Amino acid sequence: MAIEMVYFAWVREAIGRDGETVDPPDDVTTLGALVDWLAQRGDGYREALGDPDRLRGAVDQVFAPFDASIEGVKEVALFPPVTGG
Amino acid sequence: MAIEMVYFAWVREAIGRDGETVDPPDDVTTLGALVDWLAQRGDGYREALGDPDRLRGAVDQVFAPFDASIEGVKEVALFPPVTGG
Amino acid sequence: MTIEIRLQQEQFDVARELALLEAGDAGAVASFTGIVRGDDDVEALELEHYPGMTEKALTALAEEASERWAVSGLTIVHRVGKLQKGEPIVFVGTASAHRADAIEAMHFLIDRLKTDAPFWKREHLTAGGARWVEARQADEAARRRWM
Amino acid sequence: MTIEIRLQQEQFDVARELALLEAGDAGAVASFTGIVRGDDDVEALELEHYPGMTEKALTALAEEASERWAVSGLTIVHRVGKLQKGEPIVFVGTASAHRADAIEAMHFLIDRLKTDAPFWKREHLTAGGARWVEARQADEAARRRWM
Repeated sequence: MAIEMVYFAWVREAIGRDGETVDPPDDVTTLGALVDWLAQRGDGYREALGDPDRLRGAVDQVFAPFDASIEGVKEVALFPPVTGG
Repeated sequence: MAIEMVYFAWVREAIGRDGETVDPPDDVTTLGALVDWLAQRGDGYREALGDPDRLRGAVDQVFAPFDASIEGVKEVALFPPVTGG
Repeated sequence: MTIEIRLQQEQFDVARELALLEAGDAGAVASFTGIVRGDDDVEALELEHYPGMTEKALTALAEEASERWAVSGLTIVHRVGKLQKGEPIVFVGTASAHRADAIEAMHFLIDRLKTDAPFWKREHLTAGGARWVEARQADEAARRRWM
Repeated sequence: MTIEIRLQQEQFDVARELALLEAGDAGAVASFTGIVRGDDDVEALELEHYPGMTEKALTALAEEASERWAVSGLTIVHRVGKLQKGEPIVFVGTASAHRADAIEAMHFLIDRLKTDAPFWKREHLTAGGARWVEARQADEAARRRWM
């Protein structure tokens, strides 16, 4: 199942791109599992995604915890805690 | 001891003037006693001052309860509960 | 710390009041504007006040707010005299480095102004005549929140 | 009930936003304006956001506020892109027949906007380079007040 990934702030900078299409294996069914799977891709990914405490996510443009299901979703975003306002 | 009285809103309207100088007897030592003494002056005063629940006061331009002393004060104001803002 | 307190008959300019508060490098500016409302039978509002005491009472509230919250600017503008429906009647603005201080100080000021400043409203009726506005129990309850 | 939500790079006009809220015969208008601050070593601020999600997140907050408080108007304007120190960055305004509803809905919106809308701030330094602003524990604590 193809998922559109989007990255923001220093997550985007560490990975070196603002998004990509990924196709995780079938046993990757939650946001947290997706993060772990992506973190294995190499240095930039590990730096961006290695510390879940500093990481937040959204599934189909709604904030989601790491145990949220990603089955059937189209877009997943990863980013630092927000700092707007 | 002469006291400058000032009246506002419907207290002023009922009494028919916005202020006056009064000289209460020596045993009138509190704001409440002053109100009672003034209320005996006639119809307009009784209408304005007869119901303490609807009346508020200030002594020398500071809100004051009816048991506040008026000994040595210069200005006493009587008015309805405030409705600004 | 800048405290600005004004009583005036003429309309005030909210944008100008806010610009003054924003100019202080505060980070957070909160404001409240009260606007003349009234039932359909009301044509205009008249504000009576206690000259001499009013500014003192407002200054005392502003000083209490500046002791309770970390604010760098406080503005209170209150109109007096005859006002038409839809016109602004009161403006309270605060500036602070912290948004909670700005918002709470503003909330305190408008709540306490309702119960602790000598203003009286009279409604002029479309059918002629006028009536004094009654004080509201809810305002007294709001006041107690800050005790 | 009017909800106005905008993301924009250009400066906004607080007076215009307030005038729109005041025009609704609401009686009470509350507002918050956030202004770009920064330590002496900061030259400018840059706001990144999540196009597509940001307006949805702000709309969800506005709808929650309109369910919890009796408001007749809600406005949120948030700037994105590069901003200079002293410039306004965010405006939240509310209109209501009741001042407590206007003030609390405004306070809720700015608190929740800080934690529940996808914006990220980067500080451009006078000495060159830039750093991402860290999220504040105090913002998370402020969020819990509304749970």
